[in-house]
Amino acid sequence: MLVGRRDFLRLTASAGAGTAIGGLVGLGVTLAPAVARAQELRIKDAKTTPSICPFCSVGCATLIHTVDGKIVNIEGDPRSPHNEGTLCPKGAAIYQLHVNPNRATTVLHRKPGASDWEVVELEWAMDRVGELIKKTRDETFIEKLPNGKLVNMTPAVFALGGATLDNEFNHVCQKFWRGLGVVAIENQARI
Amino acid sequence: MGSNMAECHPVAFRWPMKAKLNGAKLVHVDPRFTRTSAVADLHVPIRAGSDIAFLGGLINYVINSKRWNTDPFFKEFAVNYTNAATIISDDFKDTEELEGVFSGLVKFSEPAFWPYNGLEGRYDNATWQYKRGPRPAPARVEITRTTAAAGAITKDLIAKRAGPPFDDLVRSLKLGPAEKDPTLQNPHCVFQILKRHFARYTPEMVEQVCGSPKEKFIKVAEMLLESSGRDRSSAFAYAVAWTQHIGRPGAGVMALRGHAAIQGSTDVPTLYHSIHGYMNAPSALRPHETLRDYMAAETTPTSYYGNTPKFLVSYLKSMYGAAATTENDFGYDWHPKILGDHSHIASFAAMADGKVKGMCCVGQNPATSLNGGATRQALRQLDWLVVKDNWLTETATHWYLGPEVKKGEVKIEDIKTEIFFFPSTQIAEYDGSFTNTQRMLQWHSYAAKAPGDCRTDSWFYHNLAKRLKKAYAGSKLSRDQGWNNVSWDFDPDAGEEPLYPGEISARKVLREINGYQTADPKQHLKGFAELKDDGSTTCASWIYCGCYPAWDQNLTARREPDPPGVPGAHLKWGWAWPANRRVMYNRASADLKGNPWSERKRWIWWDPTFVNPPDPKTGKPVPKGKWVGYDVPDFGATKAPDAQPKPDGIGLDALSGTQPFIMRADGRGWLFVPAGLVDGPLPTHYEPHESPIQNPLYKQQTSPVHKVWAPGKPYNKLAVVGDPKFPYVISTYRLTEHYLAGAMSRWLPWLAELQPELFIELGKGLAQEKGIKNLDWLVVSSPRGHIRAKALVTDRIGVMQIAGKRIHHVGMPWHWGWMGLSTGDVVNDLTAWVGDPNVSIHEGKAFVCNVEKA
Amino acid sequence: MSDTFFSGAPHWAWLIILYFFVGGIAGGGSLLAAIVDWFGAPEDRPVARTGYNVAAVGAIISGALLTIDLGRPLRFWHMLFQSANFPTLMFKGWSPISFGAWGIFLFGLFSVLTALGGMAEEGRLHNPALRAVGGAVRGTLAKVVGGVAGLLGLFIAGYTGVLLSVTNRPIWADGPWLGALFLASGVSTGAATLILLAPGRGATEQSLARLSAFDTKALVVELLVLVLFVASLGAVNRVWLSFWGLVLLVGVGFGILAPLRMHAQRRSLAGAARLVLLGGFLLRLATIFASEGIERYRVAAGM
Amino acid sequence: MAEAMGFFTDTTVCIGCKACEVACKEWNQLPAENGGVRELSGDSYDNTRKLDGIHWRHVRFIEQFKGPYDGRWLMMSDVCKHCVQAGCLEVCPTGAIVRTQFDTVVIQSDVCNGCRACIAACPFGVIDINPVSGTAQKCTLCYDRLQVGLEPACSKACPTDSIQFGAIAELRTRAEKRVAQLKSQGVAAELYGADPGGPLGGLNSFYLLVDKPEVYGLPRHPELPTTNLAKSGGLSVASAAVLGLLAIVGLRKRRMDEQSRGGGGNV
Repeated sequence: MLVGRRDFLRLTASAGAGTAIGGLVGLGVTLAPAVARAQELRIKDAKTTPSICPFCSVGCATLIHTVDGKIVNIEGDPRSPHNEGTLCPKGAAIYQLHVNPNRATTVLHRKPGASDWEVVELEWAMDRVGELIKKTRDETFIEKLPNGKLVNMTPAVFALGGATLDNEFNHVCQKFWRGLGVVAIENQARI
Repeated sequence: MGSNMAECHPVAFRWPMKAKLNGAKLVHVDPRFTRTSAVADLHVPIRAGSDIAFLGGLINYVINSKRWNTDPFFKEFAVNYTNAATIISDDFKDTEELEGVFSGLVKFSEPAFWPYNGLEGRYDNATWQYKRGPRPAPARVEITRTTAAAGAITKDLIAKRAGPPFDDLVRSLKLGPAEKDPTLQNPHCVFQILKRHFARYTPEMVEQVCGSPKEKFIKVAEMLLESSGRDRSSAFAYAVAWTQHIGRPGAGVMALRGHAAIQGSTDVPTLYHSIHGYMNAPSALRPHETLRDYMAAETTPTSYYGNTPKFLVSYLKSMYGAAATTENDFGYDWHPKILGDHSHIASFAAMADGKVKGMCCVGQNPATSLNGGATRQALRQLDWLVVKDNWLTETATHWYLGPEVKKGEVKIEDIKTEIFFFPSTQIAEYDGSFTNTQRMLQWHSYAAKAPGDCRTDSWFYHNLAKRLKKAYAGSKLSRDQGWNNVSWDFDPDAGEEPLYPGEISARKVLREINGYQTADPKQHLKGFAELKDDGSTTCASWIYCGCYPAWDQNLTARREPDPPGVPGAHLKWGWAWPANRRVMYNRASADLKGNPWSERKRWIWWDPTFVNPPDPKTGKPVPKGKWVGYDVPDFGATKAPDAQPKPDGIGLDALSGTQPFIMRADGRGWLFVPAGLVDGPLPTHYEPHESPIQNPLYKQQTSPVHKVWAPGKPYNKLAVVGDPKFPYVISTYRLTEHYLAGAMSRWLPWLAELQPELFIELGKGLAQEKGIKNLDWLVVSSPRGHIRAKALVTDRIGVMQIAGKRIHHVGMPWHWGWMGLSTGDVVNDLTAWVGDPNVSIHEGKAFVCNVEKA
Repeated sequence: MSDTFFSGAPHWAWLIILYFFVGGIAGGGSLLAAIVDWFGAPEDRPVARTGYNVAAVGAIISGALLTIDLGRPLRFWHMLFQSANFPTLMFKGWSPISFGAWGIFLFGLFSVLTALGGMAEEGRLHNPALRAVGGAVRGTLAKVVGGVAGLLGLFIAGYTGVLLSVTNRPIWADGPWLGALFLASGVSTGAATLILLAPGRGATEQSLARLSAFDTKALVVELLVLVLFVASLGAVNRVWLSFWGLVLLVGVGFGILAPLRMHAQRRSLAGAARLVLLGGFLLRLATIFASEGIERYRVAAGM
Repeated sequence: MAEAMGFFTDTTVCIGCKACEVACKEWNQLPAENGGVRELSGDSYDNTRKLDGIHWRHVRFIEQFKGPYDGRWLMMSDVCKHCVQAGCLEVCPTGAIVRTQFDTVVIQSDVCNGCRACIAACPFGVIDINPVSGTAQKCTLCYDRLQVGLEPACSKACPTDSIQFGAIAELRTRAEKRVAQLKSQGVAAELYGADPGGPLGGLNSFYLLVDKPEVYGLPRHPELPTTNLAKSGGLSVASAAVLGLLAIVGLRKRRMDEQSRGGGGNV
């Protein structure tokens, strides 16, 4: 019945005026259903990796499709009891977090007072940051307060960030700083 | 309420919308008519900063309603599962008696060694305590002075360096039984105090304070009453800091938190005030001198927190490994103590004074955060700054693109900070787990390689740790011993390939968080019940214990939903702390006898016929009966509803079978909070620091203990009450299309085009008064600064009648900065360094401003 | 409000306007050339030859304009053949753009043949291949080919308006007169073009006078149809309250009324013809852009 | 042919989150306009404004207020209607636009040559040129996903199930139930495009609206463009006849006396 309704003759008849001009025919052309030549499914041979949306705290599950190690698609995981495959606009845009020409990919360094960045080696920058942490810690460490309380800490280093990152990062981060005696460790939870 | 769930958590809002299709009523109380209001059954406008008045009004309305006073359900729940019947100390004075403050208010003097607490006053909560009978005689404590007053026994145990085990120390902390009046008639019982406290929160007063029309307020109260009862429930979605469910399915207060791992970063605390599993960070301001001092001060003997010594010792073992021994109190002295408030704002206030010299900022963008001008001024004082992020953020570029530099107020060469930028990996480029707002840990797996020098953020600290271990190796200085003894073993084991050169094994980190038998790290702990206080267990986070119950069993990676049609706690999807429970305090979903309050709302219940296997440890038979249902019971699994507390019991043994709130000292929900909150035992309406009106409820204008950091500093100026220069109330907020400070959304073309520019929403009335047309450029100012934004003129926000004054309300989304595809001024340049004393959360959602055409 | 206001603009702009204008001239020129060829006097032969040349050049320009205007010009042939099924023809008798493509193609073919015939007759073809083709088109065959070109010209002049009508766009689809209007305008501008160009090919004063007299009639028809067109738009006419309404007025004033007055006063034929061309152009300009400029979200916003 | 598939969009549960817009772009790899660098439109929260070649989904925001906080905010996710009688498909001169086995209407980008006739033919303003491909584009109802049994990207992403995908017959039943529920609550809800006897033979993407279609930017009586063909063509032929006759009369071979008067008669 559906096919019949969409039959071309019926179509033009319901369109009314169409048939009024003689010869309104198509050479080899009909409006009947056909299988279109569509582009190949992008994720046909993709590997699927389970992941989680990195934006808000709902914890929507996602599926990442990769072909030859390149991300081709990210969409909601329909199995998830939280999101059942749905996503919000940010979640739907996770792909562009990864595949994006604006991404920063090099290490930058600005000398004190300089007016420009310099691109530097990753290992050099790590060494330098390590030196600076040690210098500041050694210069500001407090073993005991004037009132004699043992505190073994330095208030002079501030570590910020963690709420957008993994539990594992948070553990490593707080263990690192607390191990060194740094207590000013904060993340987005308070702001 | 106060939350814009549809916009900020659209996917979570899927469920309220489904409930709505099933007949649930949705009420939205908000200063703006938002996308949440658009689908709500009722929107009630409210002035930003007046929520407590509204909620207080609801409490007053409900407890004086006929229904509440006649339906026994309410009384049964309140008398038994909350502290409504508990009697409070005779010395307690309420705000009713002291014109808006509670008894115990004392002046606070900033200590010279860390004057960044932002406080002028603080409460001594001694008068807020329960009235108690005599302290029980400690049965098994072998000490001589059995007649000692409360506290002395503990001191003695501390002096004797008693334990481990620390059970005696914990037992010695037990207080006498709290007095109760189940009839709720005693004038000193919580219920009567509550009733008096909220009596002045009438619908008329709500209208005065909140600007919410009285009829709409009453409608909300009636709707709330209608959907209360044995088979009904109500939920408050509220953007507060702590997740808490009230034990019944579909009920409770729901925190809607902002970030993917914000719960995780609170549990695994990259927060100054706590160490793993919500233990307070050892502090110079508290009696935390020694391990036992800390235990005495922080252990609640009659709740699950009676196990605090086990949590703490297992945590210290995770910090210092083999070096943590009984002899050195498990390295407690090495652990740093906080000096006071080192929270976000306090740290920037200290930084502005030159007290903080170096900063590592990983995945956060403070340059657009609270009081942006002051924050950037503070950043410019740093000796060194590391920014690690996926994008060049405002924090990374403030020194050459910040508004002060652009305007020429600050010269680049005068900024002496050495600055680093490290690029980061994105979610699909590494392994790890997030803990969502429901406390559920979910694993995400590596799928693709990150480009260039992008490394994980864990990689960053892991490789710094290796460098600093090397740098301090061999140091004999006492202050370096803590660091030298920190255990650091996160390199992948043989057979596991690192994702990047030098990358950690995220699984190994989670294993340390979960915990294991110290003697054999391959023997994982299956749950926190296995924790010991003698160092034989190593576990960073007692609340996460059980997420990795065996070497090869990462339960956070599970993705097995319940089949369709099952009420479904989906216990095999991910893993929720504690112990994979999905609804906390779920004992409260059943009545005193252990039966569900109603069949419709059943969740767990007592099955008296259940045949238990014998105790696996002792081999003794266990009596019949077990808590069963859809969830993991948050209660002793075989503890019968009629079980009585053991006289000398500690921990759960000190609670009966009808005390569901097992983390509270009395096992009950607290309507009156004797300890834990520093600004009063009952919610009380105070005006925001910057307010257009005098507090209509009390003589006390603002909370007497609220925080103002950097008071009097030129970069944190504050408006006076009713300041004519700043006549409008402003709230800042988020949009669905962007993410927080914008680093993760303003660079994404698909999101940038959806909300391309900053705007200010203002009412048609105000626009008319000021001759403002839609899309006009406006200047918005506060005492801290002024910014430009385009006008979005709408009736979705507007004028309110507050305490007899006509007050315009405006609103601005705060996602913008100068970087990215979608740019705009920094809205937080308007906000102040003012906050609450409990958790130091800012007041950036309710302050005052002026609006002029540009 | 007309339902047409919810549709989207196809961005038919300058190239298409030029095409409609040039196509109209070519079609009109071709028609007049064929009529002169068939019914006219022998001394009108230069007019006919001019007309065929105008038609041929116009057809080529038209085809070029249409092709350049395509989003993917190299796929112009997809309108004639089924790309996936070459060489099966692609033809939809109910779609003006489909049969129009065929029309333009055939019109180009026939008008170029006729023009070559005329040029061969004048001895102006030097390329041997072209001379051979042109030489073949003579006598009765030339007349037949020219006649077909004339009929196709009539089609080309008019179908563009029908094409606009067979859409869901404001103005275009709001009344049925656009085909007739463009046809009249095509014929009038075609005549005007011949008046301007034919003298160069040796046309006589009398030929031009007759052309001019016919142009007057065409203009009158055009004006009449324009009035009917505007009347048929009804409430949609409010869209003329814009710059393009002014353009239309200018077009009518200078392109129809002024030439009519000049004809009545027997003033410069060439001057009137130039104004007719201007008018024809402005008519298309105003019709296309007045519709193209309507942004649909303004409608939803009630603006 | 397989069963007719399509969308039912219940605008009363739309929260205007625009997940559908982004999910569509992600799956179909459509660019943002001007790389995402744009200006605020000032039209409520709608900054993409319309459906076009790179916006195959569009969420419309309609503010209806009588005064501060007094009114409603309607939202609707719009998309190609996949008309049962599709104007675009009718006029397409290249055969690029086809009806698929799912009764959806798809533009084959490798056939389209960018003539843009379909843009003007669509009564809903759905189609436009994608500047990247140079061809006309619109929603394909994720034809590639449908062929392997996957749900279209937009309806899959929709957090509140405002966009529902399924067999048209089943969707209609569901939609009628929802209308009945809303009507019982006193909401003036109506379906748009669900009637197979209605305009264009029904729409395979139909909507539940609570106001007049125009309010949502939808034509009340959408028509096929070819409705105008006969009349417009007929009048053209008639005027061609008139002008042809006038030309034959005016330009025919005449008697010498007429010629000598020079210029012929002005009629």
